[in-house]
Amino acid sequence: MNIGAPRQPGPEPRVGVTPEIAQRYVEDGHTVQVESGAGEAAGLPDEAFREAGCEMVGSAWEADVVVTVGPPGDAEVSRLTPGARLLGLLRPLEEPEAMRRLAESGVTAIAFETLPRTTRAQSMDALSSQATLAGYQMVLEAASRLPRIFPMMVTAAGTIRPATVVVLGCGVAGLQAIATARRLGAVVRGYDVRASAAEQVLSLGASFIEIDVTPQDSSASGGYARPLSDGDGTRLLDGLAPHLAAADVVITAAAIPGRPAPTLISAEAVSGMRPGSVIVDGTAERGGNCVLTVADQVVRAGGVTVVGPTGLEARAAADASSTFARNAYELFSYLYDAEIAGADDEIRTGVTITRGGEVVHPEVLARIDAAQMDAMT
Amino acid sequence: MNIGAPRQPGPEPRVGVTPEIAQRYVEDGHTVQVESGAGEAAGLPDEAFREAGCEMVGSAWEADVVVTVGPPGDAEVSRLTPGARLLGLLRPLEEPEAMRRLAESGVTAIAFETLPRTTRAQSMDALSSQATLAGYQMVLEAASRLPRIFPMMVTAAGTIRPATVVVLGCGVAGLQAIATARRLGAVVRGYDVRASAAEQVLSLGASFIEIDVTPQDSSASGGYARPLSDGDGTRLLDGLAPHLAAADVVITAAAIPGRPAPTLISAEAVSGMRPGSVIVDGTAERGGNCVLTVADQVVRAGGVTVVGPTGLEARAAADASSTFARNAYELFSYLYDAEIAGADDEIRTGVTITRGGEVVHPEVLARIDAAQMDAMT
Amino acid sequence: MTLAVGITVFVLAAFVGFEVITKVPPQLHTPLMSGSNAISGITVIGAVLVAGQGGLLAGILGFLAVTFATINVVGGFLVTDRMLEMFGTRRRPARRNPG
Amino acid sequence: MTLAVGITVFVLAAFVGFEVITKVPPQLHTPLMSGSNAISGITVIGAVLVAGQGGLLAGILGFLAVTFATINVVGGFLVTDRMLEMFGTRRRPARRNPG
Amino acid sequence: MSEAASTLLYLAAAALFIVGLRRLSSPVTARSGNLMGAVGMLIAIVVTLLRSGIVDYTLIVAGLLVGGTAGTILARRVAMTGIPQLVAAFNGFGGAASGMVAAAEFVADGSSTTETAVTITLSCALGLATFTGSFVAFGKLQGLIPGRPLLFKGQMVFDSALAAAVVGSGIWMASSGNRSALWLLIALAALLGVTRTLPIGGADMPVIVAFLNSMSGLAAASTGFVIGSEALIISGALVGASGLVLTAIMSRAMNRSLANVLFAAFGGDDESQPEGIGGGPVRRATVDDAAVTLAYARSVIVVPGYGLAVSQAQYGARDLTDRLAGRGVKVRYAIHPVAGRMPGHMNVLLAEADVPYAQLLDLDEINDDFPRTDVALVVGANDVVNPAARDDASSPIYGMPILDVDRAGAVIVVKRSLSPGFAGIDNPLFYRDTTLMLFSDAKAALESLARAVQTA
Amino acid sequence: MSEAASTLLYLAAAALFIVGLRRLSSPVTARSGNLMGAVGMLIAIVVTLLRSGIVDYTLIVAGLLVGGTAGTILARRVAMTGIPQLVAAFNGFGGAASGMVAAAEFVADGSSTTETAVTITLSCALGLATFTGSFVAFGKLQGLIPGRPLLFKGQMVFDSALAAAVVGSGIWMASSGNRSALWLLIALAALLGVTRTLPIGGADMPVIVAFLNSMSGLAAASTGFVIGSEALIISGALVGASGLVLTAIMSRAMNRSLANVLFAAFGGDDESQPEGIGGGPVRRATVDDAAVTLAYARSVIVVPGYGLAVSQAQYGARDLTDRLAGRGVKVRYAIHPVAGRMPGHMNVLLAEADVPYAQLLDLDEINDDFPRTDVALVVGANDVVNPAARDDASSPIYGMPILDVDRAGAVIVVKRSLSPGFAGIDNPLFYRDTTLMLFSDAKAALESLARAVQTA
Ligand SMILES: NC(=O)c1ccc[n+]([C@@H]2O[C@H](COP(=O)([O-])OP(=O)(O)OC[C@H]3O[C@@H](n4cnc5c(N)ncnc54)[C@H](OP(=O)(O)O)[C@@H]3O)[C@@H](O)[C@H]2O)c1
Ligand SMILES: NC(=O)c1ccc[n+]([C@@H]2O[C@H](COP(=O)([O-])OP(=O)(O)OC[C@H]3O[C@@H](n4cnc5c(N)ncnc54)[C@H](OP(=O)(O)O)[C@@H]3O)[C@@H](O)[C@H]2O)c1
Ligand SMILES: NC(=O)c1ccc[n+]([C@@H]2O[C@H](COP(=O)([O-])OP(=O)(O)OC[C@H]3O[C@@H](n4cnc5c(N)ncnc54)[C@H](O)[C@@H]3O)[C@@H](O)[C@H]2O)c1
Ligand SMILES: NC(=O)c1ccc[n+]([C@@H]2O[C@H](COP(=O)([O-])OP(=O)(O)OC[C@H]3O[C@@H](n4cnc5c(N)ncnc54)[C@H](O)[C@@H]3O)[C@@H](O)[C@H]2O)c1
Repeated sequence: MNIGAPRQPGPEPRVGVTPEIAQRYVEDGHTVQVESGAGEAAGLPDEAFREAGCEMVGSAWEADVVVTVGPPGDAEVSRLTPGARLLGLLRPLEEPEAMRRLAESGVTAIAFETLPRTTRAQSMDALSSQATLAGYQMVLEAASRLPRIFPMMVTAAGTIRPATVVVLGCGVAGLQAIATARRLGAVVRGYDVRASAAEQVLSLGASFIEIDVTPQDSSASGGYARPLSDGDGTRLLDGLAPHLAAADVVITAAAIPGRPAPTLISAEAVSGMRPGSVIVDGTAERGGNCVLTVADQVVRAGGVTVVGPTGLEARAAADASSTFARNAYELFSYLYDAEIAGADDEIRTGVTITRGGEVVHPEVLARIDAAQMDAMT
Repeated sequence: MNIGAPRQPGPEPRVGVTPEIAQRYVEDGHTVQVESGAGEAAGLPDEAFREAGCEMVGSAWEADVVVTVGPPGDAEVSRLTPGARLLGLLRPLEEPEAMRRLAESGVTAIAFETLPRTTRAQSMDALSSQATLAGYQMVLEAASRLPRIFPMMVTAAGTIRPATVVVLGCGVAGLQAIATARRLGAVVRGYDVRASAAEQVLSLGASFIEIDVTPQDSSASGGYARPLSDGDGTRLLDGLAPHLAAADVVITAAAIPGRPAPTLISAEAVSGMRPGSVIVDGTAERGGNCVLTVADQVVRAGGVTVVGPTGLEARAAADASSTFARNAYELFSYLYDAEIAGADDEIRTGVTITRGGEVVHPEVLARIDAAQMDAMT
Repeated sequence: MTLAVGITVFVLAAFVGFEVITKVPPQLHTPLMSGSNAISGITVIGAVLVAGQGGLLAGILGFLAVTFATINVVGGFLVTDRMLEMFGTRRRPARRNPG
Repeated sequence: MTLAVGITVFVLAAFVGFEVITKVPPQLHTPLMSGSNAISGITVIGAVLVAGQGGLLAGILGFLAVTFATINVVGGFLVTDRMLEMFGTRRRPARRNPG
Repeated sequence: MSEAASTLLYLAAAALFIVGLRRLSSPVTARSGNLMGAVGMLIAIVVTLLRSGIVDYTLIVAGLLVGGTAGTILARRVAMTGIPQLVAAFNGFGGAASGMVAAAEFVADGSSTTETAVTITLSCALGLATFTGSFVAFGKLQGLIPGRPLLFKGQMVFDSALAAAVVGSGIWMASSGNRSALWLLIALAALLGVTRTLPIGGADMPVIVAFLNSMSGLAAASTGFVIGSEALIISGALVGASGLVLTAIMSRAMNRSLANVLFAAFGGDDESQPEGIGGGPVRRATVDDAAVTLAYARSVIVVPGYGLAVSQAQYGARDLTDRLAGRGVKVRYAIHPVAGRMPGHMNVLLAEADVPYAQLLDLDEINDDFPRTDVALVVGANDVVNPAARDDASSPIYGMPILDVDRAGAVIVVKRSLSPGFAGIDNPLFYRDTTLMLFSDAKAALESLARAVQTA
Repeated sequence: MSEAASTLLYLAAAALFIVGLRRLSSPVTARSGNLMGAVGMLIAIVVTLLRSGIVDYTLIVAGLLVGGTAGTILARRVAMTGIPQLVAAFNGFGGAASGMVAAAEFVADGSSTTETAVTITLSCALGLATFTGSFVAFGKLQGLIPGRPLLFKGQMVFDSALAAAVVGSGIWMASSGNRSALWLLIALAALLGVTRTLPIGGADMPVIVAFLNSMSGLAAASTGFVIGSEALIISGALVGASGLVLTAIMSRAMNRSLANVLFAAFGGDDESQPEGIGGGPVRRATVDDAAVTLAYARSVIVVPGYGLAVSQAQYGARDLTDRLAGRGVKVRYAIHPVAGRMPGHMNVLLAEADVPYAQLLDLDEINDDFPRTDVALVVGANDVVNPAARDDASSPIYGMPILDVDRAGAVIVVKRSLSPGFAGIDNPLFYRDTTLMLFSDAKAALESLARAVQTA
């Protein structure tokens, strides 16, 4: 097949195929078309692609299989060939309408976001690989903004106490943030609604904040969390407040797939925090875990700095591209093999959003229906 | 005495007295005047100073003892009372002319830069305390700019190899950079001309780059390095180049007091580096260890990013202020006690630049003379 | 030898036996057992005395006893040695490895 | 008791003595020395026999021997106990300390 | 030879036994220790042959030749795997010999004093019970008799009655001097040896053989009293006592008490073997077993998993591998891409303990090395070493790459139980022949292993 | 009492001695071990008193009363610091008693057989040499005799001649049965005891006392042969052998061989004590000494310095403190602001080894705790614990705040030599009475300490 790696629209520096991975496609008997300059921002010059056996083209959106990172804009969708496969982080649950349009243009859309979180599927799990990098970057962001340093230091000019970092939402990103902050020497506490998160937080040498709320079956649902009831939500906010007041840095990464990020930090909680402290909200794109978060802006509330950086995973563009490309390769190969074998399984049904001109993913369909109901009433 | 902590001119966020230290001055029987808003940028509201027993004033430059962080501008100098003492990082060797002007205005200028580097004097050593913070910040700067992450990670999406960090100049800042980069998981190599630096680098778990240049008596001179001969300089450049080519991050902090920073990275060496790699030059203010460095600008050379951030120590303004204030307190108290005892010692002669209307520090005097010679010829 | 002296000797030897084996690594359990088993074949000297003193029934018993005890002694030491030999080839002198 | 048996007993007891002391921590060197010193006062039983058998010179020697040996025995055990007592108060039961 | 000289030479032999035994308990000196024992034995035999009182050498020489030849052949021929049963058999012969000497003494002289009566009874009873018991053990080890505990209802009562009957026949023999009493005594003791050994499980046989060894030593000592031989008393007491200590050490190594081993089949077995979903039997290792396996390996690969993180065992791991490396063992860590619960989980931990990067290898780099590796040490990992992912197409994790630890010479798995990992599926690795399970918290296990490796 | 009964009771006493001795070698059981020894002794004495053959109890009772009272008073009254010399004195009395018993036997019966002659000679020689040797040791320990080696030219020859003369007078005594020979023998042996002990240095006295103890045991055993008492033979052999082992252990703890201790004053002393700039003598510790000091402390403060960083000993430090904490010792780290070579150097290292922040205290927080701390363990630090900075106004670092480790109950300093630190000045701490110097690379030292603490 002909695999295409287009240059991403917007500020996205990542690319869906790296020279290393391109070589594997080629070894598997495919051809790879890379849009000229697609890898530049990730430190991958055209030269490297060419050496790996890729064809450098003016536009790669016309290929049989298009590996994109983020969702394509309208302009890009129009360049896709009907019958082509589009692989990427397509935001199917957030933008079900866009999926309908993809279906209409006859494209088979394959989204990483709806991959089941099984052991077998981990090598294809781009959410995890990118979240890992985001978690690391959140800590760098916080450390750069904090007017203090993270580690404890006993020096001739006095003792600098270690910074206290609170991490809310200990999924992949949160756990990596915990690990990174610990490495830098901070005292770290983590919180998550999932019961199994406690052990995971402890396994990184951090402590866990115990708050007595029982989420609605939150460990289930393919490894993703579920929302809390209203009462529990308030209790959670209240329970977290004293921990936030004692923190120098708060990093949030609590999310529920396909829904706005749960609110974990109220304006009052922020005003109770120490002057100089920093909140890095990793969920700004989904509305933020902190009510004051504004995506990509620095908000100052009292002495507290609240930032909601987006595109965190893209900062380490080289590593982000190489891990993403590897995930895409694994997913593509898996589906390709399954297709040849005529097999249909959990993974394939999970990731396939549109096929044969139709939206086929039940959850996306449900969202489209819900949106239509909303529009009608 | 009346101690004054003025608001700093320019973008300087640090302040020379913190509430904690103000309390000590007060306990010692002094009064402390703090300029309103002086601590704001370091997260120290006026309220906190007031609680610590300070008098909040509109201008603190008129006090008996003025604790400044950086050198005062002309406007500030004119506000100083004759006979007053001015304590701070005054850049006496870099700006001997300014010292002459301070002497003329009858101010006793006391500079941290010329403090002898003895064990006894360490609690007063503001260069060290600030360099420590700068070393930490250099690593954060590099990590944020690198399109890769520092630690090794074996993940389902491939193995991310650890970043290689080379630190040139392993004084206080360089050593702290080594420690911080190691904490983040990088593979770190250090280089310094001082022979004793090798053991120090190893003591932090990093490896040392051996290059056969013998600096002119470089361990002597009160703990500071001396320049290299020309031949050695070139040999050094050549010797470092292969190590730079293998690095993802280069952090430089090589300095010789009162002189421009030695050149350690040539343009060719930069062009030999990997695309995507980052050079953080901590000596931009003194001309930089890398020839491409431009202070406070991001220079891209090939795929390499060269940054020369200034004011690094000021980034952790809270910790920087508290350690600086502690150093200043220790120095002031030491001099005050010595004055009462009528004693004159190494520390006192070391730091006193001007006294009784004269420049008294021999090295500064020598520079003034040299400048006048230059001007005459 | 009086009984009291015999008991004295027995008790002292038992003390030695208790003390002599302190902390045996598990891989030596079998060889050690086998080796001490061979020593328990010391009864061969009693058997020799019995077999040598004449008399039919005693003679038969003595002959059997000598035979049995000798199997125990000879076989025991040999098989122990075989075990330890095998063990010796697996063990190399410990050398220091930096880092 | 024949000499040979005496030697047997001596050798076995010596083996026990060699084996019984394995690895003594240094703080027990003095108490152990003092305790075993008290045991060497066992010669008191010989002294008692000598002192009790009559005769002038033997009597004097015997009396002295009993006195000396008793000093060794009584003083030895008591002083050892004093040492160990002091040691005991310093030692508390080990308890687990988290972290 | 004078009485005194022979006594002293016997003493020299005994001294050689003592020193030999002591040397046998350390790997470095063991072989010379065995040799010293053999030399001691030679001295003892030669001295005996030279003693006055021997009227006829024929039977002696015949016995020595037959026994020596048989012993040599048996010891040479046996396969390595057959050694435990051979030791059991040898031991049985020794016990029988002691009993026979005592019996012959009775036949020749009768039981003159109470003392003689008691010691002859003891010798015969201990000797014959050892004889039959050892051969039951032999049968179990050789697979001739089923390894599982064989017992019948009321056996405890039966055995007690049997023991009482042995004592009774001893009293009868002493009081009457009747030979029939002797034969009865012998028969009953032999029967007791059988009934007391059959109920003991095959896995416990090594402990039982050690115990029977101790008994044959006591039989020899008792025979020493019968024939008035200090050499026998000393050597017998030595073997009796050291054998008992060894028995205790061995049962402790199995986490059992001696009483538990001897009577386990009767009382409730308080030790519950953890059962996996698959339910098969597993080979359970003690820390000492595992330590020796590691310490004497040429190369070891450590596979860390989530359990290592949970118990924060990274420092213990590093300590262990440092010490192994110090012994000259080649040590590496194999990092599986999804080990732990977040990407890079193992890296974070091992970096914390400053395990050198050079020792960390990822799956692709190390997987081919397992067949050339002596021991794979799996610490709190489960799914990532599950061969089902490779071999069993019906497994939900089929197709996931795994670390091929099962291809290493031996596998030691440290985890707390047989419960499954994240994927919730059973792991056939645990039930393999080459796998030793060390059930323990990872941190505790690694710390004890590090200590044990030091002294192994 | 029958002969057999008394023999068995003596055996019981000997068994109590054996078990008692064994228990004495572990801190936990030592006190009960001593008690067992005392009970054994009581049994032996009572059995002896009840034996036939005693015609007159007057002298016996008198001796027991006088000796018992004297022993009790001495043992009660002595100050703790006087115990070593008291033990030496007791030992001397024991040796003398053995010699006297043998002498009395000679006086009463003469030397009937070669055997008796040899054993009487041995008893007298060993007993009297022990007597005088012990009192010389007493004098040295008590400070009555100078502690330094006292010897004259040609002493080695003189001593050898003396020893030969002892043997000669023994032969004379045996052949002639002449009492004068006995007195000569005794006099010569007593003299030999003095001349062999005087040349040994005061610091080696504990080893010598242990050696003399072993000799008094042998004297008792030899007396046992003289009077035909198994109890004496067993107990004497026991003490003789265990005393010898103990002597060897003690000299090993001092890094010396026994021969080196005994003859060091004659040969060249091959052991060169490192000399500081100050040149004073230092107290040098072995790892075992240090480990015991730490293991039995209530509270320990670790002071890390640049040397810890240089040798990368942070993991060893943590391992050691973890194990100490596991034994219930309160452990903290005192971080001096300028320890190491860059601000926060120690923090970086200790964080790397994951030492809990709660255990790290800075100078201001911990300095007042040193007087309440049993042991301060200084690892590769020097300037930051130099009391000259506090006490000596002429010191270049005068006025720098230091960690007051010298105020702790004991200080253990781990460094490679007495060479100075960064500031280049000597450190009076090293020469203090309460300071033990453990000369070693920090990493090696901490790792061995961690191991040793485990078994202490
Ligand atoms: N790496 C990632 O990014 C990621 C993310 C999410 C999920 N996962 C999944 O997690 C799994 C990782 O595999 P794995 O082999 O590392 O772990 P695993 O399969 O979950 O097995 C861990 C084992 O550790 C044992 N354990 C737990 N606590 C222990 C303790 N204190 N001491 C000793 N053992 C302990 C448990 O057995 P006992 O209870 O018997 O002790 C368990 O069987 C994979 O299935 C992977 O897909 C990975
Ligand atoms: N913290 C800072 O910012 C900074 C910066 C520059 C200078 N300084 C100065 O550095 C000094 C720090 O004091 P400190 O007490 O930490 O260090 P120090 O006074 O320099 O003493 C360190 C000691 O460690 C020993 N050592 C070196 N390597 C060792 C090894 N492998 N194993 C065991 N011991 C070893 C050395 O003795 P041996 O050779 O006998 O082993 C030395 O005496 C102060 O004088 C301070 O002023 C500090
Ligand atoms: N293949 C796999 O097995 C696999 C791969 C990656 C992640 N996972 C697991 O999936 C889970 C989620 O990972 P993720 O990073 O994608 O999660 P995510 O980005 O969807 O959510 C981040 C975290 O937010 C938490 N959260 C949701 N609501 C919250 C609230 N109100 N308060 C606090 N926390 C809240 C969630 O529990 C989750 O841990 C984790 O258990 C992770 O280990 C499994
Ligand atoms: N009180 C004290 O004792 C004390 C306090 C702080 C620092 N120090 C010591 O002072 C020394 C310098 O510390 P600093 O941070 O102020 O130094 P600095 O900022 O003056 O210089 C930084 C480093 O650059 C190095 N350098 C100079 N020319 C070089 C070249 N051509 N190539 C490579 N490296 C070169 C110097 O050797 C020095 O280590 C260090 O030894 C430090 O440990 C001592």
